[in-house]
Amino acid sequence: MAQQTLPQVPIKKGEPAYKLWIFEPGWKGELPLILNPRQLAEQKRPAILPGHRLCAGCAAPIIVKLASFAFRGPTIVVNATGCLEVATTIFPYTSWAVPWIHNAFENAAATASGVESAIKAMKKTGRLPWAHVDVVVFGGDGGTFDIGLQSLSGAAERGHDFLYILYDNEAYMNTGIQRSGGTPKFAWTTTSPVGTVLPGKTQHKKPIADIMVAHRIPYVATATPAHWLDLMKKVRKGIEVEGPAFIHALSSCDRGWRHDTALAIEVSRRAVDTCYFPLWEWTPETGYRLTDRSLSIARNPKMKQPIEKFVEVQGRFRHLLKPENRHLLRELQEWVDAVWEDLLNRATNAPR
Amino acid sequence: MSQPRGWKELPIGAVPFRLSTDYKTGDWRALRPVVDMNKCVKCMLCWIFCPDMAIIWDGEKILVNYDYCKGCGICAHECPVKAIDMVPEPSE
Amino acid sequence: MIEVRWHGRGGQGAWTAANLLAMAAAIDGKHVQSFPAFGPERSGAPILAFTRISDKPIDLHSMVYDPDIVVVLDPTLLKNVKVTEGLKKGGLIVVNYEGSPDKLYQLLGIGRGEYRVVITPATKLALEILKRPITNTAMIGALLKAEKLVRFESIEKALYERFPKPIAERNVELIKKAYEEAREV
Amino acid sequence: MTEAVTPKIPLEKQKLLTVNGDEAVAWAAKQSLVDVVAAYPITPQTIIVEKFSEFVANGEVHTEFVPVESEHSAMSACVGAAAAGARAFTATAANGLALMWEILYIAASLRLPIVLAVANRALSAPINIHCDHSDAMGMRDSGWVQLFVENVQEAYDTTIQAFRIGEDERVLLPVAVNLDGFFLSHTLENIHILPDEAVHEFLGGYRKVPKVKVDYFEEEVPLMLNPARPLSFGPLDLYDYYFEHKMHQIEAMKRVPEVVREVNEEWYALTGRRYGDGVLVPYEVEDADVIVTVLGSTAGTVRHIVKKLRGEGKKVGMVRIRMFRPFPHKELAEILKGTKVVGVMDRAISFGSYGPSFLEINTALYDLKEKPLLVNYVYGLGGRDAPPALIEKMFEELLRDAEKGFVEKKLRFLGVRE
Repeated sequence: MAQQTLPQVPIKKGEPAYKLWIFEPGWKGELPLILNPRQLAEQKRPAILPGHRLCAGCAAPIIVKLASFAFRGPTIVVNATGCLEVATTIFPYTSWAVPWIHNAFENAAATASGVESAIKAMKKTGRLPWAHVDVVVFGGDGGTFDIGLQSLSGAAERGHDFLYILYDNEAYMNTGIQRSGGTPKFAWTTTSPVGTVLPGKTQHKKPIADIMVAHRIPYVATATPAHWLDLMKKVRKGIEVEGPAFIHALSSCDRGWRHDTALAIEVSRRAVDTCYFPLWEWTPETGYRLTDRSLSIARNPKMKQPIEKFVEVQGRFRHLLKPENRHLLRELQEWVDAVWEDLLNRATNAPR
Repeated sequence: MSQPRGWKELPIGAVPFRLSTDYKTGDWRALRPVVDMNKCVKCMLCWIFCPDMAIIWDGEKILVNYDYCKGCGICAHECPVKAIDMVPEPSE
Repeated sequence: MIEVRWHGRGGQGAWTAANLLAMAAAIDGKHVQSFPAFGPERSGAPILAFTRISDKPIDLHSMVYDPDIVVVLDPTLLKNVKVTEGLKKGGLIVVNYEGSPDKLYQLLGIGRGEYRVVITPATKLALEILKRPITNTAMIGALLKAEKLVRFESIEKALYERFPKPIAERNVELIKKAYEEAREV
Repeated sequence: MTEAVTPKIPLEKQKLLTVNGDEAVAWAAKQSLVDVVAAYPITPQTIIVEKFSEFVANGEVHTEFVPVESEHSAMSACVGAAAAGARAFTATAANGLALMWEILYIAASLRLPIVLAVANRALSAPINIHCDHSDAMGMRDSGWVQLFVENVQEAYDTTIQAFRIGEDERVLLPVAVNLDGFFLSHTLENIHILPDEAVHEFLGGYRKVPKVKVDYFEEEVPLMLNPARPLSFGPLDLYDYYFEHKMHQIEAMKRVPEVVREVNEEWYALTGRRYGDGVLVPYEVEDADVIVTVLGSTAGTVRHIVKKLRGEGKKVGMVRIRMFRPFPHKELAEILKGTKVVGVMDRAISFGSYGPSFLEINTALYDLKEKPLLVNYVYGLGGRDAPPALIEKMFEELLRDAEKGFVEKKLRFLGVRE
């Protein structure tokens, strides 16, 4: 087996810097979930390879990388059409170190249903040379909130065993920053421009994770790449549960959100600190449970930052900072507060 | 890079035949991260957050694989001890 | 080739009767076709079904326009449906009917001697045996009395293939009874 | 054509079933060791999935049945399943097929030998549940092999053959088996089916995936989603490679007829049944002045009339086009050359043009030195029946055209009220 195309990067300890994920037939066991950063760097290699052509500073590959650190063994990745798909497989190159399929825009969950069913059928007939093969889907907000919602809902209802990771960059970034069901209110996009009459998008973001909770699938969570340990733990849980799991991961886009390329992690942190994007998980047994930073904020409300902190670093919200638009910012704050309060009421681990 | 292959030499099903590690994105970079190992506390956050898998931990120190680093600056921004500087690419 | 047209109302089992006859003929080694006049049928609406039986492979894939036999599952249809339409000269009409033959000829709008007419009190027999007014299998009994299209054992076999045993048993009984009571008028 | 042989499985060893076309297809899928069936109900296809669901409910198959929420997802799931190395099957009709359209192209381009049964039905609007071929003609450019069957027996036979054809390494394309809605889907006929093991043997057991060579593995690797040898399916392909990939499909299509013929002959040796050479089914064409071409179940009615007219000494014949994609231009021209008039029956129309098979046959005949006259009969839209009398009228018209030696109206509508 030769992988001549993998560069030999000098590594003294552990594994080479880049490798294909090879699970020979008969491979047994379970890859450990490593949470110590040093050990992680020495032992784990991402399922996404360098040389991909996503923009500098894009959060999507960080989410994929972190998620793949939590894979437990043989895994097939399904990708909806979108930035991630387009930029990681520009023929003749692929950035995927694991088996990967892109079918179309609106059907990632249906495609995953087929992959998962094939795995089951082959297992049943003794043709699957592994104890389990996991199926993980990556879809953007367009492919999840909008055009792909039907196929996602159908697959969730049918109970296929896969983890769907939504990387939500809050607009159709692949086609050039058009508004989606995931775009927040007042955000500028090319189809919700800030004009003399309209202040950007005029509708709020669709509560996609709550919609998935309403399906009462085994596991739903939110995550950001900034809260990387939280994200990895959630991915592992999502893979481990039997049946569909859904993770809504906020994925900043420096071009669409109009911020410096260095701020992908910073802006994700601010999204959580302002409670614009609270971190939680839900299972039918435990209900909503706040996690990581959001749990800390619930316990110590003083930590909660005003929405300006999230808005001020992003050009898409620039107009909200103008004095004449203070009322819009206030409206956004009220919306964030209301959603957060609602979540606090539902969260079983929030202080009463 | 050689001539693109003719159709008879391509695998069927349109599966890519090369890994993207053959495609060097390092020339997209305007600023390059430079790691000061004297300041580095080896927390690995740069390795964890690098979107281009361009940070390498060789067991002792942090290296940057400039073949792929696009110079986004996330590593420098996230470094808790400011051990990474973004410096202009030398123009040769 | 023999072509049979079945007249019934949605829910009375005309298509099932057409199928059972075809199944039995197939068991006898014949070539068969059976199909409904395709429409979004609803219970109660008048419907048609067809059976073709032949010693040779059947090429035709169109509906039946000039049948050799028509079978009428429900006498109330006679008022509104011209069941003799296209029926070949000297063809056979099998009707679920217990009134006077003269009245029947009048309802059919035909003269004596134009066609063979066979009747059986299918509704009465179905109510007796099945406790429901499902007349399709009874009409198969009457049809067999008039024309030996298939062997009785084959119909029996088809019934057992198609239905659970208790239902098949009662229908076999019904077919026998309807066969006995059928008469040419 | 080969000499008549005693089939490996003689008729008495084949089980007699009296089933409709949909059930016949379900039986074929059941015996074909299908791993994944993903389907959505639509008349007149529904009986296929209902029947198959019974097989699943009774544990008679190992198949994973995926009751998807739309036809789009049905084809999407089949793509996922086939890419994962499974044998996948689905069925649909009309609007459902139209909804699948986007993914049909993807299935073909990724070279996934999915089998799709289409119970042909008219497209809306107005909504109509009955037979015509406008649904199938909508997918003719999608890269699928398209076979049209004449009767219920052939629906069974062809569904099994479709897996063999699609999975053949020379082909590796998805295959659509078209059966006329209601005229076949809902019509009970006597058929003979093979023992399960004979079908398994004919198909070579479970699906086997082909191998491909990529630079990053030294050896050839299975073309599937394989954790042991990862490949990526469905990349972004720009102007530098897309055209080359289309050449793969173009070349694969060229190899289809030989495979269809081989499978047809092999099936004949096994069962005693074959359909012409598998591609075209001619009847009484040798010295015919008038030949009619036709797809699907109407062929039976046409043959019935050809027999009758031949009995009256009229020189008429017919060719049933069993394989519409790839279209057998040369072979058809070979049959049609020397005849006076060709009547092309189309149960579909390309609005603003002619019927789809007329366009093909026009192309096929262009290179002949002496071209027959050509008439297009569009008939049977929305399930309008084509009774023997109507077919006979068509032949009479064509015989008159043959006598006159010219054609006044090239596009004619058969059975429509003026």
